[in-house]
Amino acid sequence: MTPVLSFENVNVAIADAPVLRNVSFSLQPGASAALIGRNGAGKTTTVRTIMGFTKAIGAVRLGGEDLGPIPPHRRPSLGVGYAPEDRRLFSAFTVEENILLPGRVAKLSPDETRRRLERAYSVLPELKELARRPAGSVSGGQGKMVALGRALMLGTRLLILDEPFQGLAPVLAQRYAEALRRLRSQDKDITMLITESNPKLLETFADVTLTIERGEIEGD
Amino acid sequence: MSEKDLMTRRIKPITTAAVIFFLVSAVAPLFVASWATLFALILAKGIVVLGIVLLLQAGQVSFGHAMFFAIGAYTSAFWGKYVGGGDILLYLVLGGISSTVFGLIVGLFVVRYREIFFGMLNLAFSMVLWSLLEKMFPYTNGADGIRVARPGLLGFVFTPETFQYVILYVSLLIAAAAFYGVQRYLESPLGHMLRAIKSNETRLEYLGMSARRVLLIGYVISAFLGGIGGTLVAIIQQIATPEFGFWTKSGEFVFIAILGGGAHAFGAFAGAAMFECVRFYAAAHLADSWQLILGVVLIVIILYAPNGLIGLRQRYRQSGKGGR
Amino acid sequence: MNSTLAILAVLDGISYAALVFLVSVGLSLIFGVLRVVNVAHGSLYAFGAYLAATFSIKVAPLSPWLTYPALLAASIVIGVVCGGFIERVLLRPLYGRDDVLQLLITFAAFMIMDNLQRLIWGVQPIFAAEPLKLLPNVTVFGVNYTSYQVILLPAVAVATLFGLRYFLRRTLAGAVIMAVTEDREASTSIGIDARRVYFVTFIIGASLAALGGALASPTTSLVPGMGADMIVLSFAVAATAGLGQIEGAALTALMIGLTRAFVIYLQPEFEVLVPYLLMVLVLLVRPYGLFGATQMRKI
Amino acid sequence: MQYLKTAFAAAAATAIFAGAALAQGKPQEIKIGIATFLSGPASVFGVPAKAAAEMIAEDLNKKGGIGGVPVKLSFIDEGAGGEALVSNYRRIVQDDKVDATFAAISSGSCNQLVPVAEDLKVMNFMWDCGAASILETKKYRYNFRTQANGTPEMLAVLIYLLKTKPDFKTIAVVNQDYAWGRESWEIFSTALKAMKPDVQVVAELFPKFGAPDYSTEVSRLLALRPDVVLTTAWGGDLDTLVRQAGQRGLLQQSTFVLGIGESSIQRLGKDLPEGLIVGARGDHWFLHPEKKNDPAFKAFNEAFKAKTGAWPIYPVYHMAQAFTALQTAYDKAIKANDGNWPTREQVVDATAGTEFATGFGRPVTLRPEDNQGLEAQLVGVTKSFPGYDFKLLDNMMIFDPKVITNPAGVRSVEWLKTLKPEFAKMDVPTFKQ
Repeated sequence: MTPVLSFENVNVAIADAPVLRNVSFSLQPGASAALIGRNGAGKTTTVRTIMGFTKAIGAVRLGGEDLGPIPPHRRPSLGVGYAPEDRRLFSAFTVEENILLPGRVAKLSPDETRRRLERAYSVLPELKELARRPAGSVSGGQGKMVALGRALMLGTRLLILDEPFQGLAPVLAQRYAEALRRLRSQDKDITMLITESNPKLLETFADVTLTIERGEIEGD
Repeated sequence: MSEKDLMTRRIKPITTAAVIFFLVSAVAPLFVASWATLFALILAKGIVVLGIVLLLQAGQVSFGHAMFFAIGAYTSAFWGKYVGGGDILLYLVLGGISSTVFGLIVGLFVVRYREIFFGMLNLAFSMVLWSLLEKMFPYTNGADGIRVARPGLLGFVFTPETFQYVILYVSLLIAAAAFYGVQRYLESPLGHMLRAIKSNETRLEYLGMSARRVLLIGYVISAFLGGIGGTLVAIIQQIATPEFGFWTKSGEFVFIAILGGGAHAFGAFAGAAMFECVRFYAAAHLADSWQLILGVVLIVIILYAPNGLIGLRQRYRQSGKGGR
Repeated sequence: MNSTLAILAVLDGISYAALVFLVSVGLSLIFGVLRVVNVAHGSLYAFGAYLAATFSIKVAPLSPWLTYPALLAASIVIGVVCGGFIERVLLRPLYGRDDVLQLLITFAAFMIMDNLQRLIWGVQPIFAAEPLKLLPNVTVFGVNYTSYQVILLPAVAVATLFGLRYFLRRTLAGAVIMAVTEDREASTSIGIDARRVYFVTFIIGASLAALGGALASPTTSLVPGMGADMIVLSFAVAATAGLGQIEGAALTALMIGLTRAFVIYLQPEFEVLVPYLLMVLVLLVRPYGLFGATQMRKI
Repeated sequence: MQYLKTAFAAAAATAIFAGAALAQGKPQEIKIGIATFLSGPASVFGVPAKAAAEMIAEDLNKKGGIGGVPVKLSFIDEGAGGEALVSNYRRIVQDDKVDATFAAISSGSCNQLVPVAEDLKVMNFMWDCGAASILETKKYRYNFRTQANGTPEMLAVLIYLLKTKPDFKTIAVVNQDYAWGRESWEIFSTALKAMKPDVQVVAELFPKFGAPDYSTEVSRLLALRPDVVLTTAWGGDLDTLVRQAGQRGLLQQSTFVLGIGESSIQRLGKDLPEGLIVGARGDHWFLHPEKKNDPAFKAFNEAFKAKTGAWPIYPVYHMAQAFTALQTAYDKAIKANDGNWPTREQVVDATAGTEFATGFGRPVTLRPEDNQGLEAQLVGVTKSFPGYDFKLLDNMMIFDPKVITNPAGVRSVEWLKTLKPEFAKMDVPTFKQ
């Protein structure tokens, strides 16, 4: 089967310093992958490379298609949802507007948009109460949920969550993990790539673990 | 190869170029009389731009640096108007002191900010100074400025013919000293810390250095250079006008720094020479299009030689070696 | 100063503020999205004014009312042609490079445009007051005002403010611009083409500058060098408000316009000083401007 | 020091060679360097003056030039900014070795260039700048002013006002904020205080040079209702002020005095109402009452109109004065030198005290004591006449420069303070259009 995501000998350097060295791995459809590594090991660079925010040498493929020639802003509409580490919500809009915006930009039909919003709410029911709140006013933990909801709007094939548990209170972390399980139970085919510095946290959830150290990845 | 070796290898030819440049400024005007003033102006402006280049090392761009230029110029002008008499050396000392003091006062405020906010606050200060120079007509003579009578040097009085060479060689001496001084400063630990503000300010703070203090030192030096340059230009031109402190003048200094290449102290002089020559000859031959020509030159440099004139040389060398 | 004079000063302040707002809001919008201080903004203002005058002198003999659409047409032409050119050809190759290069290239554009303006329209002052003369005067406490200046200009400014607000808050294109303003990378990661947004925003900002010039053209002589003063003034307004702050720019323009008018009545010597003194004082206390958000500081 | 000596020797040698060459015989051409505004707001004066210079030089060369030698012009832009102006001035003098310079329009440029000319020992005509102070504070050898200065210009306008509107009680001033605006008001107000001390000054407004908007100033004046409003603004600034004031009825409410408004009359066209008092910085008017039927004057005006599309304005005539002064001085020097070509110094000697006449107005004398030009002043009031789509001047008075110029050696302001109310009652001929 064609992997959803594959890296083939990917090298990334930032300001002449190598950050990713010869990284190769692949994820099958429906995989729940954990990318584990210390701070500065290259986790965020890996996911940013998928989104097209770095200059990479080597091939990154989505469903067999080389992402190289595809400009960053076209990648989400291929079914990639991305929740960055520090939430990065648009504070000028409400929570619901934040979630809807990717769909509006991708010009989804109203029916499709509604379906995807429902899906986000069913995975993250607490967002329904927050819908009308300005995104700038929600707490850090709620913000993580909103960022996940926003990623779900276009993330139908691949969902990338960068350090979702970072800085979450234990209760919220648990709720977040529950949301991920709900998503997994609803959608068997979606592929998830979650970065985390603490290997323990994702032990029970992830079926694939990739360990990254000094820019090199060892699969399992 | 360590970074340091690379640096010295890169710097050496440029230092040679600088020495050649200073020699040419010393000799060429002996053959073409009007070059005396032209080169004096180039050197004086180069001194100001040296200050801009210095701040560029810290990644900061001042869009109000003409204020120190104006302060230097007006110090001489006020002295001539209210005290009378004057000597090149005295003017330089006074201009240096006043711009340093102002640099310290303004610096205390602006070093708290970075990037666009740093530039903006500098601009705001300089525009206040400019409005005051324009509006305080009874004291500053408004837009027409104040004449600066031709001063002597150490008690000697010169004829106009001799004076243009006197001021040329004074400018040359100061320019060479300023160039050497700034080079030394940039190679010193303080200079390295200044660069660290651009690359990694937080790390600097981890090392227990106050980034603000490091920047303040650089800022005051740069203000001092601006004041000295302004004093020289006022003496050369025999006038100080509010235009010296207008935002377009500040823009011009940054323009020259980028034109020359902000990465090296010599860029200041290379840029000033290029700028003044283009303006001088464009104004001579195409009196109504000199701005257009300068603008196009700048665009070409920015788009195709991002490291300025100095960078051009390196680019040529790199392509010559065929490596990347 | 009695209350009559105070009211007169308010009227003068408002009409001045209206023009200043139009120009500075464009500058602010461009900075908000592209993070570029567009020094050529003043030249776009001047070009807008000159082209508007050219157009309205052409159409006035047909019907003087045609001069109004002529003003609008001129601003759009300048915005699209000059603004589009500056963004596409000059700025685009520089994204991701040092900020100062972007600023300097607009400085170069400013020098070129200043020169071109002289070559195209000459040096003699141009005056095209047709639109101003069409509207009647209004009398306040025995003092005549042109309704163009005390009614039309403020009305256009208010309409622009609310139009922009509506556009940015209620339309997809506006939402996209807002998103890029706030976070370029996050916008890209939800599928927004930031470059297109840059292009469109620059054209909108440039058109607003040109509109300011076009609307000013009936009230003033068009002379070489008119752009250089406008750019610092509008920059002072935008920076005092906080770069990227639209409503803030409106309030600051109003504040500067009113202060200036009162200063002319009371202490005319300090007229030029007002905006810059205000700018220094505000920036010393609030470097991100009166309405600027503190999170704009780069991490 | 060695360099210095060499430099000095080189300069001296060049000077000797140049001098020798001149003494030997006629040069190929007389080179004239002209500083004028080609950019910036003051190019409204500079560009027409440049056109005039080219026209005059062409005409002069057609007639054989000066003393049989053709003239060659080079221009430098006053608008290029301080350093560029001075370095280009030095270039044309030191490298191109021009024989004489005409510099400049703005008093600021004159302040910069006059000492340079004196240093470089090149004859310079201040052909248009009007600040009185330059020649009052120092005696120059090489610098001459080939026209009047601000003192007679303002005094003429004031006396015209006192003669035609003797009863006004209040006055306000709106001048551009730079040396000319300030100085002209100082001259005007000092003389006013001396000759009519009961007048109250209700507002002194000095908007920024190049200000795009005078709405607030206009409002304030509408509220203050002064009997007279004086402005010595020019160019785009004056146009804007007059139009904004006209639109809102201020021109109808107060008597406006446009100190140097002659240069804006054609541009303002229908926007300029009747009854405004207009000064001309000299006796300059393309329908000069004493010259309008003179064929040479008419031919010059027609030719200028054909070349530029507008009738000449005062800077054009000022440019003509500089050329005539130069020609007169050369002719005088050649004569004094027994028909041989004179040295530069001989020309400078001959220039002092010269009287010359362009034929476009009354003759001008260069006063030998301070090289100040004595030039008649024309002031009139605007009025519509058929056949012109702009206003013409009517009830023109032409003032004798010897009466209204301060004596040499006395500073303007000191002299103006000594004037008595009777001074304004002097006899001045009045001309209808």
